[in-house]
Amino acid sequence: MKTIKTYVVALISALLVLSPVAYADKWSDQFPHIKATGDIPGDCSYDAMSKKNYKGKTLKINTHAVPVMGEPTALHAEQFAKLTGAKVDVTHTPAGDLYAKAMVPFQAGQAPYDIVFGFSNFINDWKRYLEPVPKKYVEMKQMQDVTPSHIGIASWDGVMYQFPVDGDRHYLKYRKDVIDNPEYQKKYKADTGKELRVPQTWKEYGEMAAYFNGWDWDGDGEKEYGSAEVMKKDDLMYAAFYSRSAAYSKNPKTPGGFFFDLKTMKPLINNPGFVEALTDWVAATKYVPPGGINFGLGDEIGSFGGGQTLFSFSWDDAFVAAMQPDSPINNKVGAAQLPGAMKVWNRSTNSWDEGFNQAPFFVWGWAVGVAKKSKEKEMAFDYLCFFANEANHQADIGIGRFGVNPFRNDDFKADVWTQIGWDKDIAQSYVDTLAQMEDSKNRVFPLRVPGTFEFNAALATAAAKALAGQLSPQAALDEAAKQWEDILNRVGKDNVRAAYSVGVAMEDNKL
Amino acid sequence: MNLIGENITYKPDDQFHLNDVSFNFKKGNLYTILGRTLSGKTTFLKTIAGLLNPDSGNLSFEDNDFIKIPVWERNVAMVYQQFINYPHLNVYENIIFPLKQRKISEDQIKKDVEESLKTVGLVGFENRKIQELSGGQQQRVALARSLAKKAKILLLDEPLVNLDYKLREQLREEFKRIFTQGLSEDTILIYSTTDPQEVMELNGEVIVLDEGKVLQKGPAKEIFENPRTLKVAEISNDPPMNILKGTKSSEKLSFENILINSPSHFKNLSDQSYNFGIRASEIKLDNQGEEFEIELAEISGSETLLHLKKGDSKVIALIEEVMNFKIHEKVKIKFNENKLYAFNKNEELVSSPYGVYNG
Amino acid sequence: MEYTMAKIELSNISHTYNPNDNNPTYALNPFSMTWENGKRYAILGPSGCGKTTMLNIVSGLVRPSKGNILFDENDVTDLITEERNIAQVFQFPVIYNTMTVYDNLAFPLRCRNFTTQKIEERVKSVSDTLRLSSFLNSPARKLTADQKQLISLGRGLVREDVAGVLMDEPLTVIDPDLKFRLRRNLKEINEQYKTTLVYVTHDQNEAMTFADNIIVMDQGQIVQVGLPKELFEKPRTTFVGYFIGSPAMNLFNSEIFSDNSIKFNNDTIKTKTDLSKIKDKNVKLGIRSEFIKIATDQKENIVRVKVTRVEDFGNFKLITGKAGDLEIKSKVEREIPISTEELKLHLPAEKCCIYSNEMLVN
Amino acid sequence: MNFKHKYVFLFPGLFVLIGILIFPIIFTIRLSLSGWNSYTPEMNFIGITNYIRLFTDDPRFWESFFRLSFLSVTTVVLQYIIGFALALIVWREIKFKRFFRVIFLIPMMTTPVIMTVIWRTFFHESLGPVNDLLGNLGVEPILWLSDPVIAKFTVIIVEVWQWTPFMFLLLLAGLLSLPKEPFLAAAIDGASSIRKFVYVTFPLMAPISIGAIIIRLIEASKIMDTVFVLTSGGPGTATETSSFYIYIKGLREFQMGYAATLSFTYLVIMIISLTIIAKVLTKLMIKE
Repeated sequence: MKTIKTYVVALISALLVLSPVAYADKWSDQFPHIKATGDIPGDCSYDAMSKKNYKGKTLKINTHAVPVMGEPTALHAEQFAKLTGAKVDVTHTPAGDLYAKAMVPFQAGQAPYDIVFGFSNFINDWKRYLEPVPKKYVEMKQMQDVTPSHIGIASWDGVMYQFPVDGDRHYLKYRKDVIDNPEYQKKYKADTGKELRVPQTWKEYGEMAAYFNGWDWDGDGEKEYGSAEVMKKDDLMYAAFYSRSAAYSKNPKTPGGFFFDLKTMKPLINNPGFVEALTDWVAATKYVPPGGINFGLGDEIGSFGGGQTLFSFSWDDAFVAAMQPDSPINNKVGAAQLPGAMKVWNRSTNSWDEGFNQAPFFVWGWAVGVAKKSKEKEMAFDYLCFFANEANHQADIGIGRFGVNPFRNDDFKADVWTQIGWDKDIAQSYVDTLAQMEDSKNRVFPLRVPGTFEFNAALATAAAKALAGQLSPQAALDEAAKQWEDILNRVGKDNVRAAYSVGVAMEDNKL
Repeated sequence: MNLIGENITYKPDDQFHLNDVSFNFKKGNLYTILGRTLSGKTTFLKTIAGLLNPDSGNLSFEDNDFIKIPVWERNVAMVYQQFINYPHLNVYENIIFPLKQRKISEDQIKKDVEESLKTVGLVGFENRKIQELSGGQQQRVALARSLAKKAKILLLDEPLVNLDYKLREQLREEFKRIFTQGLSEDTILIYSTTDPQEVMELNGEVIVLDEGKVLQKGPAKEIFENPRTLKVAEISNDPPMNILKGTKSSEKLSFENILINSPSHFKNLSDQSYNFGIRASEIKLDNQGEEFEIELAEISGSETLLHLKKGDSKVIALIEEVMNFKIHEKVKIKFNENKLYAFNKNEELVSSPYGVYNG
Repeated sequence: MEYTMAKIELSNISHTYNPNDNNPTYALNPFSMTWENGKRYAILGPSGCGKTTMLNIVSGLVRPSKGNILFDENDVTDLITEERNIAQVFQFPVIYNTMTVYDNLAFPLRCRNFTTQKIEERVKSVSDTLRLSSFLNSPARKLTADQKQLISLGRGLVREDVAGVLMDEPLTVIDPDLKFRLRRNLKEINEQYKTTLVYVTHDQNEAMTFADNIIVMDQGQIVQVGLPKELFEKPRTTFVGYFIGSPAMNLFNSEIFSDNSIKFNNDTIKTKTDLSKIKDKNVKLGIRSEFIKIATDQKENIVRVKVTRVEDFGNFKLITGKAGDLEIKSKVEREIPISTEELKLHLPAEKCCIYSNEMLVN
Repeated sequence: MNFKHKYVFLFPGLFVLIGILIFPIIFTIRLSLSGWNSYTPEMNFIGITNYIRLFTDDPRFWESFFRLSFLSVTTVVLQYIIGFALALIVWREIKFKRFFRVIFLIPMMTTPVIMTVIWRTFFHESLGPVNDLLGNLGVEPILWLSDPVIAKFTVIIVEVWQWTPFMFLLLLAGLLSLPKEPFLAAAIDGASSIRKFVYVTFPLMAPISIGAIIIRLIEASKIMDTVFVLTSGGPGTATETSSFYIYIKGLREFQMGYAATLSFTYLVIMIISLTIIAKVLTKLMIKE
């Protein structure tokens, strides 16, 4: 009997799997968002949600402003409301206020929102106020596809506090039409004696950016520039700095911390590796567009996505935006891992280790959790699960402005991207880049310790001063390091160490 | 049952506004407070009204300690220098305003208002807006409101001072009529002024106030005829009494190169120096008289005030007529020696044409 | 010192705020007048009588609807204030707060680019007259109100070319004690500088004390121009009789009895007025209470009255009596004892004014 | 009367005063003595630790304060000069007076944050119209927002644009309330327009001017949204002001206790310096 039953289930399942068109018709008619794929069966599919009844209940969500993450939140809220009968209130908050907006009521013991959006590095401060993701969801098929690094980012010491909805990393974007252009390759070789290729190191990146800075190399009548980066203080600039520093400072030979030496808790950010990165960066101010020193992420996306620069590096958003059909540089961009360096600082020997080194930076990204004090936890998790279901996820990752980026193994398949109009080789280079980062054993994870904000803000302020020419790179980083010491003393070294060790364990491939 | 003040002193910032003031005011009487600007008149009235608390002294009314009774329970009405009315209300509403807060029947209110309007001569003006009234009429409305209130103590603080002279003339006459006819036997009326003519015309009991101190008390006529000190003589006359330093010797009075016969009422005075006082109205133009130079001829009402100078002495002569004089013109004048006053070195009255007052 | 003062002529001036109406209402009825060089004029009247309009016409702030203004035969009707060589003193003292007294007085000359030496000379002269010499270096704002008002005046006087100094109730804000000083100053200045001074006020005391010539106005009309004594003794209209003097003139309704006498209650009063040409028999007799005395040995012009009130004003006594329906007031010396209930009062013929239709019969 | 009565009347006012004014200040002081932050969210008592940190180890606050002084004084002075000039123009009997008044008031009616966003777009170095226009004239792009010196002046430009109308309105109201006589007197004295301004208009306007300047200084010292939107305090810390810095410490880094310390210290400094400024202005403009 049991066998028969299994067969029947298998048969029905097969029928379901084999007849997506029928399903797609039913749900994608109602919800054009998933027109490309239709509903994809799963625990939190449209079909599954339509069977829930949350009539008379209200779900309150605090999310980011429209569009980045704010737009998909609202869109999925509307869909969720239609399917379940729930009432969903979505509040939009600027990025800078997301932390405080949740934290203030948290600390006061209130939960005005059932669901709070934020960034994954809030986890250390927020985790005590968040409900761990229930086992039911953690074990769901949908979740099993999430890459281990993103499971790690959403968890703390093995407990998942944030529901994965986004995957974030920094990588290099370049103008394929320039770098792969034989004429420019010839010209570049003639002028500099070097190869024009996807930059392997930050030095190459800088040379090419400087070479292609300030002239009209795409023939559109406007000047183009070398690189677009986030240099605006208190925006996300410290993430850009860590990206530029990783290759110089993340030495696989010296485990036990990138930001601090886990043993002594001495800040490392003013060691020669970081100083070298900052020196590169100060030089970069010469090949960014006018005003580039004040670019936030939005400016960076607009600048590179608008065809203004040769290079850019940071989150996926800029790449996805550049690849959208309406983009002026659609299918003219390439993706690659962040450049490396020909030397890396060894803090044990106190000297440079020569040789090529590369280290991807798994910068934090969007994260979302359910408040412990929420009275609608089940509905809240259902919503998040629905938000990230296969159909929604696939539709979302193709829309640059949504800010939803790959974090599932399935996402790393080229046809996911060719389906939405990408050139095959671009799609391939993109998924390869992402996959390589997942496979790398020399990675940097974001700082997730008590006082993260203060550490990052201190570093950003110091780096900004260096970029603005107010301080030399060494002096700026010395100042930051001193502030880090102060913060450590205020927060307590042991507290920071305890938290930092969780991240270091990931970096050292022990989790 | 009287309004009695004992040793009232009010001394904010160490400056006397009232200095040891005592009085005993009886019902049905009119009291005038005469004093120059800043002499403490307003402070005096405010203390009675309860708007100020004295630093020391007692105030009682109908055998109650008045100081313990807050202003709104004192049953006092006050009319101020400024014509204080409620500008958004008409005449009728202005007058019934204080009555509304009391539990009085509509009919009674109507009667009271009519009566007070009749008293102040504003019948027919009930529906006028305050802005449509002249200054004199506005002040009458203020008075009518005080009257309608039927307060047991009615205070008037220089009520005519802000009116122009024709209106002042009219209203002064009317006030007098009101005070003699329109007031109940229960009321104490206290009127403050700087103008000696008003004091004389109202003819009540007078308190002369200067720098917060009571200089003299008594009926108006008495104050006028026998000012006990030189200061009172100045305050109680308009223009102020002329004071001339001089000496008496052997039945002659001499001052500033002028020699006149000593009047009979001076016969008991010893020969020595005095401050002689003479009213401006007792100096007459006379071709036989002494020559003085005119500093200015002021015309006030129907009078001409001659400001005269001879050497260091300055006198004012009052001529009951309008006359034209030029500055620096020379005129001859004569003093009516029978109306001379003599004050000793302490500025106390030692001889008066009316016999020294010894009250 | 040379002065180029001007005679001010107002010729057929009238002013209305609605000139296009068929029946314009006049703020100022048509009149002509000449202000002589160096005299003092007061424009006196109750508020709203048109006196400020008249002043503004002279200063150039208001252009008259009709007529011309001439300064020394020159028509200035169309000139603005600045071009008229007029100085004006306002109700509130206007001084330049940031300047010293000296700089205040020098200001009009500096604006006209006079030499330092000339300025010094003129300021010295004026400040001597105004008794401001000892304050020349003090900040003007620290002076008393009357001194400030003198500065305003002084700024007019330093200019030798001023046709006249116009003053609009300049003593309103001055302390009573200081008013006396300022009045004297004004008179002295006039005598020394021979500047034409025009003074607007509603206060008859001020006008009479200040001016040689008083222009009494009522409802846009000039009712009388004359010396204070004339206004007092021979008011041209019953309004002037009422307005000038305190108490107001006694006015009685009477009938013409003969060519020079009238019937007053039951008595006959002789006058010095020729009454033969008056058609309306109903006239008014006006006489000042100052001129009515208790009869002693007079035979004529005696009126018997019943004394209703005797008021002691200190300087004088005011007797109010009734002769039939007529109330009569007499100002007498304080010392005269009034014992009887009936009095005989004497009305001197030369002081009796006869008014027909409220106008004095000459 | 018994004067104890009057205190009864004072109670409601006192109560409101304590509620709306005193209580928040006391709370701020208490908070400033605590270490409240994201990892120890509690009102613990740590004495004057925060104050020691501020006075010995926070040059950034003091830099931001001096920067703020420079920005606010400069903007207010410019606002005053321009506002006064505009008010004088409109005050005169000119044609289309009403029209100009409305025109001058437009910036005040806009939403500051939105306008700042528009200004940021305007001044965008490579994409904004200002540099585009200048480029057409052959001028190299000016680094409006990314040069540490120029950025300060960009902030000043935006602030001046936004708030001059307010100054204009205050000063115009002042001008309209002036008595006519002093101007007439000056005209009679033969004063030129410049003399009239120096000796009549300006002295008469002094009290109003001081009021307007102080009001604007208080407002300008809170300058925050313009900086926030326009430059986020950058480049580097070149345009960071006190309030923006306090905002960063409090709501970005969540150091509530320390931010309270900054706030309270800032409040004290502002009260002292504004009092001094008011005194000095009074001395300079109204000679006593």
